[in-house]
Parts: sequence; structure tokens; C-alpha cells
Amino acid sequence: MRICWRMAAALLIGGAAMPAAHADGLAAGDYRIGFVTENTGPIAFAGLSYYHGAQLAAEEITASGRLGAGVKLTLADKESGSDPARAIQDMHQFIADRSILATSCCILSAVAGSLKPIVLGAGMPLVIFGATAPGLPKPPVVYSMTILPGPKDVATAQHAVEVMHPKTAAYFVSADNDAFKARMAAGQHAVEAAGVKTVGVVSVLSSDTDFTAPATQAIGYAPDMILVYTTQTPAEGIIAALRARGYAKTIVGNDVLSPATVFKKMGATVADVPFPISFSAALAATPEAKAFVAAYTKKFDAPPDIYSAQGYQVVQFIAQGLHVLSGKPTRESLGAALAQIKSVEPNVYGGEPMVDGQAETKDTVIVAWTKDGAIAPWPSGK
Amino acid sequence: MTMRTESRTLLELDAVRKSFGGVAAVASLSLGVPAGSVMGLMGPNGAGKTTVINLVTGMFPLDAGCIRLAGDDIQGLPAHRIAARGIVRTYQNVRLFSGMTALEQVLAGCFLRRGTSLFASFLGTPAARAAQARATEHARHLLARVGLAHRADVLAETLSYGEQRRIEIARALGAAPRLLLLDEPTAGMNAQESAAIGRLVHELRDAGLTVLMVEHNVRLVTEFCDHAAVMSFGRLLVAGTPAECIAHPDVQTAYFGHSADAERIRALR
Amino acid sequence: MDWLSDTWAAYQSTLGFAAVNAVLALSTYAVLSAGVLSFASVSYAAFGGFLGAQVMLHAGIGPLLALPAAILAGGVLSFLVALIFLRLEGHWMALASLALVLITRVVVLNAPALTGGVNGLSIPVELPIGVLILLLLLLMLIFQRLAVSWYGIAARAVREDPAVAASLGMSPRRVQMIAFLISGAVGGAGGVLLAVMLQFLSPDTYFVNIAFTMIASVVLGGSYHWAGAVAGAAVFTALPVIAQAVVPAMQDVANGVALLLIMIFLPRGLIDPRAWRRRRAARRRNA
Amino acid sequence: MELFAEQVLNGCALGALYALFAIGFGLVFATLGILNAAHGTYASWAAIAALAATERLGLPFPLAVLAGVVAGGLLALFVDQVAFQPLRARGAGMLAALITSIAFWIILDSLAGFATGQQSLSFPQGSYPARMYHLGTMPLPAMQLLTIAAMLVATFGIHLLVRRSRFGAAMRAVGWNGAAAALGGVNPRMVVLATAFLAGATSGLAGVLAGISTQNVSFSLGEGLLLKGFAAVVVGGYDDVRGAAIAGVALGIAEVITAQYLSTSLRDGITYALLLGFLLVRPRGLFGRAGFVRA
Repeated sequence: MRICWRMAAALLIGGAAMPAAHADGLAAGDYRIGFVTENTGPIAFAGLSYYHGAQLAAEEITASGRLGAGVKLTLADKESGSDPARAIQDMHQFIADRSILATSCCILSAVAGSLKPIVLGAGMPLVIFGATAPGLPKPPVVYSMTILPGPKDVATAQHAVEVMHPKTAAYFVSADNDAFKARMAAGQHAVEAAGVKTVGVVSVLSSDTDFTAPATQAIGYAPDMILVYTTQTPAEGIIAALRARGYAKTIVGNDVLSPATVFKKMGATVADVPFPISFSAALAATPEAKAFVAAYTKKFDAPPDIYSAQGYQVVQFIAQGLHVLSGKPTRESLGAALAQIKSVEPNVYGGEPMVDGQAETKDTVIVAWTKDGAIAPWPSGK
Repeated sequence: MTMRTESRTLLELDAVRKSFGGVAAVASLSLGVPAGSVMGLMGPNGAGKTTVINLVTGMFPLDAGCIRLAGDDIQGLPAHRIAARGIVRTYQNVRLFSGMTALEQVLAGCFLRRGTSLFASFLGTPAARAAQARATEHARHLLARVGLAHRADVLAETLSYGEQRRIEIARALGAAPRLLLLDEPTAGMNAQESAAIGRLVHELRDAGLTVLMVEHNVRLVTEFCDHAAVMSFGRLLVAGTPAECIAHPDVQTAYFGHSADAERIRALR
Repeated sequence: MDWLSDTWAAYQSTLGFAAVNAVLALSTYAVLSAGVLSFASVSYAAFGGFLGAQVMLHAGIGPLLALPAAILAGGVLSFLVALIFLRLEGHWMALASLALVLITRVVVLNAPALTGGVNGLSIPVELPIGVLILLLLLLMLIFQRLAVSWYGIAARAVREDPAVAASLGMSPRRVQMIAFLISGAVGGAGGVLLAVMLQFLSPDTYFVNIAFTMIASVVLGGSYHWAGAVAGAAVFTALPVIAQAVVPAMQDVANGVALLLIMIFLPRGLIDPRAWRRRRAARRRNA
Repeated sequence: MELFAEQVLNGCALGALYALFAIGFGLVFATLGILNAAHGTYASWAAIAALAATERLGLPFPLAVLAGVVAGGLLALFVDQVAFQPLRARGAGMLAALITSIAFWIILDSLAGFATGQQSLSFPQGSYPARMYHLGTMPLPAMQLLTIAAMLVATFGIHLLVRRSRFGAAMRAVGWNGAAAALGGVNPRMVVLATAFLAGATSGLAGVLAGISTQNVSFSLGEGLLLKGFAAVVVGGYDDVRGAAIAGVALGIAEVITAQYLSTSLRDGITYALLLGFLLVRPRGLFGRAGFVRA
């Protein structure tokens, strides 16, 4: 309760201070963001992308002088290896470091769940970049730049049904991942509402590596369409196994198929599998998105993926909050300023409204890999 | 050497048999150890002497037969219960606990007569503390008895072989046994040390303890023991006084090969 | 002064995790000190942790009151485990206990009513680090009492040579059963303390990683004295933090190399009473 | 019925990987007395080496597999000499070796992450046999047949080596009692080295084949094999190659069939419960004999 009052007070002060902010601007100096990285461990492939995106944003903002003359934005990174205990220690070190104004973390919901009470207690702004558990954002302290995939899955499933007219459908789901279970439930609901019969659901586990047997099982149901709601490595394995065993009908994927590394690994096997996308280097349309793709590709020698985009937006969001403040901002004033943001600017999505601390994107673009490794709207030719 | 008259038998083996993988280590052995005496168990290597000790102390189950202590059947009891009944042993190859001082070894031997419950000892109640102090005192006394009072706080494994053997005997005495089984107690000792062990064994006997010792050395058996028994290939060849045993022709054969050879050996002496 | 309070704020959670790891390591030490290598402490911790968490969430009581429930839960589970495991021989017991760790995660995943299943369980409860340290000190006192008591003597004997211990009237089975019960109670307590430190439990919280943390702490610190478990947990918890500060790019590698070097040069661990005694004996001989 | 047959074949192929891994893991445990937590990383690194041989050197499939297998063996040799030999020389027990193996697990996993750029890689299409044979309408993928064949050859080969050859006798003697083996004229050092290499190579083979057929070459490859291979060793017994092989295959089939006909979330639960149950009913493995009880 005490914390809530403190927050409210901070909000008031922050609000009151805001008009003056534009006049004076930030004091020159180094503004640091504590970034809990996941660059090693089971999901490091995504962790690196988030981190690279954030790095790029910090450098760009510093170089642009957008926050004022002599204002440097830097990332202080500490590795967690996706281990909650290490992440907690990292976060406490960030909180103890008075030069750190805001923090960012988490792909896994378990890590986010452990860090959330700590930052709430300390009043340290935290912007989550990847965890999808419902109810994580809590302004004015906890925000999420994770683009929630649920509504996009539904749109994709509906679109696929409209295009392919299947009579029956089977599903793959990560049984030990509640986010994916919920996503599958939503997709299945939409598909069934369109009159498509469910003939089977095949569960896999996130740590599984062999998908021949699950693919055999799914093909055994003889479905017209197979929808895959799993994390990245299983999704790759499932699609490869289905195709290897001769399944030639429609497979519907999800956003985990979007990184360029997926095509690099799977090649033509993954071609023509539709998935929704919030951001794609290949489809970048706005100037912000194009600039981001160009700068990222130059710096890291690879195009950005959906994770890099979210990492990039984390730092843009924090900078946006800093921008309205003046003098020497505090964590409380930054948190309050972040709470005022209605839409993240600039963004790489062509629009990114903030609703109750949660970032959203407007459109659902449904795409698929082509045989030669480009991302193109699906179905092709329409 | 005075021959004592025994009123009763403390340990009694009745048709005991034990095989390992089809080889009979002990084949139908019957033997009685009179109370308050020292018996020497002799026999060539592989005769099954140590197996007898292992069977009596419950380390292996019997295949057949019966073992009685003071008339009570003890076969099938777990080793620690047999120890609680009063049978304690030493080992042919010294088996002290690694990392313990001499005093701690003997204190561990006093476990059975600790005089307090494990829980009271953990809590450190005044009674438990007093009991532990008594046990420590007793352990020191036992160390002194085997002539190692000055070694109490030394890591046992750093001591000489002979000293380690004596610690093992002190440890066994800690359990206040009725029957002490000594497996080649003088192995690796010089004559002086051996004699000291012999004196100790006699003192213990005179204090009422019964001792069964496995011993190779014919001379030591005649010197130390009131009774003797000779085994060969898992069987009892003969039992009686040490002199009777050694004189027995089968023993001569078992120990020295053919009796003719034995004659020659005796002639050479 | 600021520097001091900032350092404290930065590393208090490291200290907290070191204390919790010490409790968990003591749970593993409890059985190891009676000659049993068992990873089952993870299961006691899971049972105690989840049960304690539920008690805190539903009864609305603090961690200190949930602790007895967790201790009891761990103790009961360890009793059942001991009934089964004490029939197995040494190597197989170690393997079986590892299998039990693997099963624990499956059970956690499939018992959502107790564990929250795949979602995990948020536990918005705090325990001051000072209280945690006090609890650890109390536990250390208990282990010291155990070590000097008749149980401690018997446990050492059973560990070094169960057959000889039995021939001196100690029941190895009984001693090891007590060891299991202590391990279970301490493991349950460690589980709930870990839950409070993390404030969030997931199916991966009590899994192979923590099993290796426990055993590595005990062996690193020295498995022949309870202080080894505490020292080992401190070092094992601090190593990644130091590695992160010193060589951030290769911190995991540095961490592994440090562990490797310590074990190669001190295979009996940092705290080794036998080595001290040997050195003392050598000095006396030279003097 | 055909679905069942297909799934049994899938299970056999999956189980063959567990079996191959388990053989190596069990050899080390039986002969050297080490519970080696780093064993899974041999499989990961063998797969990485085979992939590098394919992509960087352009080696054909058989040579790439060989490169992976040799890499696994050499890595095992290196780990043995650095992590275990110093402890052996000091007479330290299996506990210290468990910890040094954990240290190497951490190190090698981390380095494997760097080597693959934290990505899950796969062998390029066309670099391995991908043909699909057919028995009637039932598909028989070439890699599955190859995996099963490799497992059979390795099992019989190593079984004969351990049970029939002079070297095998020496291995068993070292496993029984290192000191006694030295007295009997066996050079324990050579036996240790050869065993470590053989174990690493077998698990390396499992890693390469798994990396190809699951399209997943990453540091996480070994961990999955480690847990399942460990289970196979427990059921099959660590001192008999055949037991580990049979148990590995059985485990694979049980997993696949449970997932197909019961539930995936129960799959691992059932596997591990079987494992624990087996330990209690037959605590020495399929072919194990009553152990030697030290009095």
C-alpha cells in the first residue's frame, strides 16, 4: 500500500514537472539502462537479437543528440543465462547502482515473475522485451514491449482457412508452454468457428528434439491443414519432419518462423508456410523501419528479426520518456513519464500504441518464406 | 600355561556351512569356544578361518547350520545386533576409520556403551554430556591399556602398522564384548610387540573375556592359547589343547605337506 | 557511507542466495556425511517449496510460519524415499536419486493445483536477508551439535566403513535413515527459502541445475565437515558474480575453469579436517 | 496397424540414439567409475565438428561422420586427462570427478554456444542420405535405417571387444580393481585412455546422427541425450553393453508409443517412473549379476 502511495505521489510530481521539461532539457551526462541479457543459455538465439536491437537504439539516440547536447544513453548489461536467481542478483546490482535510471529484461515469464516484485518494491522502471505472461505490465514501473502474438494467430488461422478451404485440421502445441497453449486454443476456436473439424492435437515439449514420431502421429490423422503453435526449434523440426514424411498440404506456422536464421537453417522446407509478422526486415515500409534495417544490417552483418525490433523499441521507449524530462531525472520521474506515453515514437512497426503499459501493433501481415529465402505476402500472387 | 576348567561353552558352531560361488569356504563345521578361555584357530591359507569370523559376526548369512552364543541362536541377526549381544572383532587387514584420531576410533568403539540416547546426545542434556565424558574417559583408558595413551590425538592412519593393530583392539574392547574375535592380531609385528599382545590377551581372559583368535604362527598359539582348533579346506581337522593339535598327523600334513616332509622339518629344528 | 549501503544493496541478494544454497547444500551433506550420495534433496526442496508457498498464499502467513510445514513435508518425503532407496547399493542409489530429480519436474508439471503447473507460482512474500542469515546460523549450530554427538560419530563410522561400523554395534540402515530424515527436513526448509528468495517458482526451479549446485557446493567446500557445505555454497554462488565482473565475455567458461582448478588442486574440498590433522601430525614429527 | 508399425520404427530410431549415447556413458561409469556430467557435451561437439567438416571442408557424408566421431573421442580423451587424471593420480574418489565433470560441462556447453552463435544449426540438405524407402506403403527413411544399423554394429562390436578380446579383459580388470589390473601386467593408463576415447567416440556418433536426423546442431543437443542416455544406463545396467542398447531402444519405443496413444505431458513421467520402478525391481540392470559385497 505504501508503495502505491509513493507511486501516486511520484506520478503527480512527474506530471507537474513535465511542462518545464521541454524548456530546460536533460542535463548533459551518461544515462544508463540496466539490461539483463540472455545471451547464453537455452534461448540465447533470441536473447542476442533483443540485445543487439537495444544496443543499436542506444547508439543511435546518443549519436543523434535527440535527448540534448552531451546526453549519452548507454546500456549496462549483465548476463542471466535465463536463470531467475542470476537475474535477481543482476537486478539488485542495477538497483544499487545510482547511475542506472531504468532496466530491461526477460524472455522467460519465470524470470519476469521473479523480477517484477523487486522492481515494484524499488520503484525501478522495468521494460520487458520478450516475456508474454498475461498481467506483467504495471505502470508506472513495469512496461512490456513484447508484441503479443495471440490476435495475430487468430487472424492468420482465419485467413488460411479462407484461402485453402480445408475440411479438417490438426494442431501441434508446446504442452509445457502456457502462452502457446492459449494461442492454440484461440486459433483452434477460430478455425472451428469457420466450420473446420479438428481431427487431432499433437503435443510436444519445448525441450524435445525428435519430431519424426509426432509428425507421423499428425499425418495419421489425415488432416487437410496442420497448424503449429510451438516455440522456434520444435516448429522448425515439426515442419521439416512433416515435409520429409511427405505431407504436402497446408501447414500454418507462427511468428517464431520469421527470423532469417530459420530460412538459413531449413531452406525451401519452410517455404509457403504462412505466419503472421509484426516486423520483417524484408517488408519494412516506413522510413523508420528502413533506417533501422539498414543500420542494423550494417552493424551486425545480418538483418534484424522480430526480437531485434522489440529490443530496439525498448530503448526508444525509455528515450521517449527521458525526452520530456529535464535536469536530473529520477527513476520515479522517468516511470511517471513513461506512463504518459500513448504511442511509442519512433517505432519500426508503422504505429505502436501503448495500452496499460503494454505495447501493441495494429496490423497483422500474413507472410511466408519463398523458395529463395525472401519473405513475401501469403498466399503469393494475391 | 595353566589349563582352566570350563563349565560352559560360550560360542557354539553347529554344522555350519558357507559356499561362495560353488566353492565351500566352510563345510559343515562344528566347534565350541569355552567361556573365559583363549582359543586359537589355526589352518593354512584359504582354510576358511576368516570366513568363520565373518559368519559369527553376521557379515555373511549362513548356508546351513546354527551359531549359538551362550545358548541363544544368533544366526540371521544383522551384524550390529550380534555386536550388541557381545561379539566384537578385529580385522586381518587393519580397518580403521579414515580421518579419525586414535581416540575417536576407540570412542566410536564405545558406541554400544554410550549410556545415552542419540537424541539426548544431540541436545547435549547434562546427563548426555556426563555420559559422553565418561565414554571419552573410558576410551582414553583403553588406549592406555594398549600402550597408546600418548597417541590419543594423532590421526590413526599416520601411525605404524603395529600401533594401528593395537588401536583396533582397543576399539573392539570399547564395545565391552563377551567374546572377542581377533583375526591374526600379531601379523606384521615383531616378537616384542607380539608378546605384548599375548600378555594383553591373557589379561583380558583373566578379567572374564573369551577370546577366539585366528593365528598362523604355531609358536604363538602354543604360547597364548588355552585351546586350539585346526581347519583345512573349510573343515575342522582337530580341536584340543594346542599341543594336541600340533602333534596331530593331519595337522602336520595340512601345514607342512606330507608327514614325511614334516618329519624332516622337525628333524631340522 | 553511500558506498557501503550501495554495495550492501547490490550484493545482498547474492548473500541471500549463498545462504539458501548453503541450506540446500547442507541437505545434501546430511546424507553424504552418512555415506550416501543422493540428489533427492531437490525433491524435498520442491515439495517443501511448493507446499510452503501454497501455505503462505492461502493462509496468508509469513515464511517463518510456513517453514515448519515445509520441514515436515520434506521430512515425510525423505522417509518414503529412504524406505525405497536404502535397499539399493551405493552407485545405484546415486543413479536412482537422479532419476527422482527428473521425475520431480514431471510431477511438478502435472500437479498444477499445488505448483501452478507450467505457469509457475508467484509468491509475493519477502524475508529480510538478516533473518535468513540467522536461520542459517541456527542450522549451522544444529549441524555442529550433530557432528559432536553420538549420531555424528556413528555417521562418520558408517560413511568410512559400514561393515566395520555394524560390527561395532551401529546399524548403518538406522544411521542412514536418520541422515535421510535430516536431509529431508533441511531440504524442505531450503526449498521454501529458495521460493521466498525467487518470489516465483517454475517447473524448472527445482531441477538438475540445483542438484548440481548442491553437490558441487558440498564437494567444493569439502564433504567431510558441515562447514564445507556452507563455504562451498558461498564460493559457488560468488563465482558467477565474480566471473561476470572480471571477464564478462567468457563468464561461464571462467566459472567452469575456476571450479575445475579448485577441485584438481583441492580434491577433498576447501575445508578438509583430515588434511589439517595430517599437517599437524607432520609438524609435530618435525618439531 | 501401419501407423503402429511406423511409430515403432520411429521409436527404434530414436531409441538407437539413446542406446549409442548410453553405451559410451556406461563404459566410463563401469570402467573408470565416473559419473560424467560432461558426457553430453561430447555429443554436441561431435555434431558441431561433423557439421564443420561438411560445411567448411566439404567432406562427403561418411568422412564427416568419421570426423565427428573422432572429435568426440579426442574431446573425451582431453577431458579425461585434464579433469580426471589428476584426481586419479591423487586417489581422490568419484565425487571430486563428478564436480570436475560438471566444470567441463559448463565450459564446453558455453563454448559450444559460442561456436554455433547460440543458434540451432542443421546439416545442409543433400549432405546426408535423405532418401525415403518404402515397405508397401510404409515409409522407411534412410537416416532411420542408418541410425539403427549404426547402433547394432556399435553394440555388437563393443560387446565383442569387451567380452572377447584381451583389451576387453583388461578393461574389465581395471573396472574391477585398478591396482590388481596393474599387477596382472595390464597397463591401466592405456586402458583408461582407450576407454575414454571409445566412450567419447560412441557418444559422438550418437551426437552426429542425432544432429542430422533432428536437424538440431546446438549445445542443447547433448543435454537431451544425457538425460535419456542416463535413463537407458540405469535400466540396462552400466556394466553390459547389450543391456544399455536394449534399454535405450525400449525407452525410445516407450516414449513414442506413450506420446501416440496416451499423452505427451505424461511421456517423460511414464519413462522415468518405469526407470525408477525398474531400479527397485532389478537394481542391477538387465544383464547385471549380483554385485560383489565387500565384507
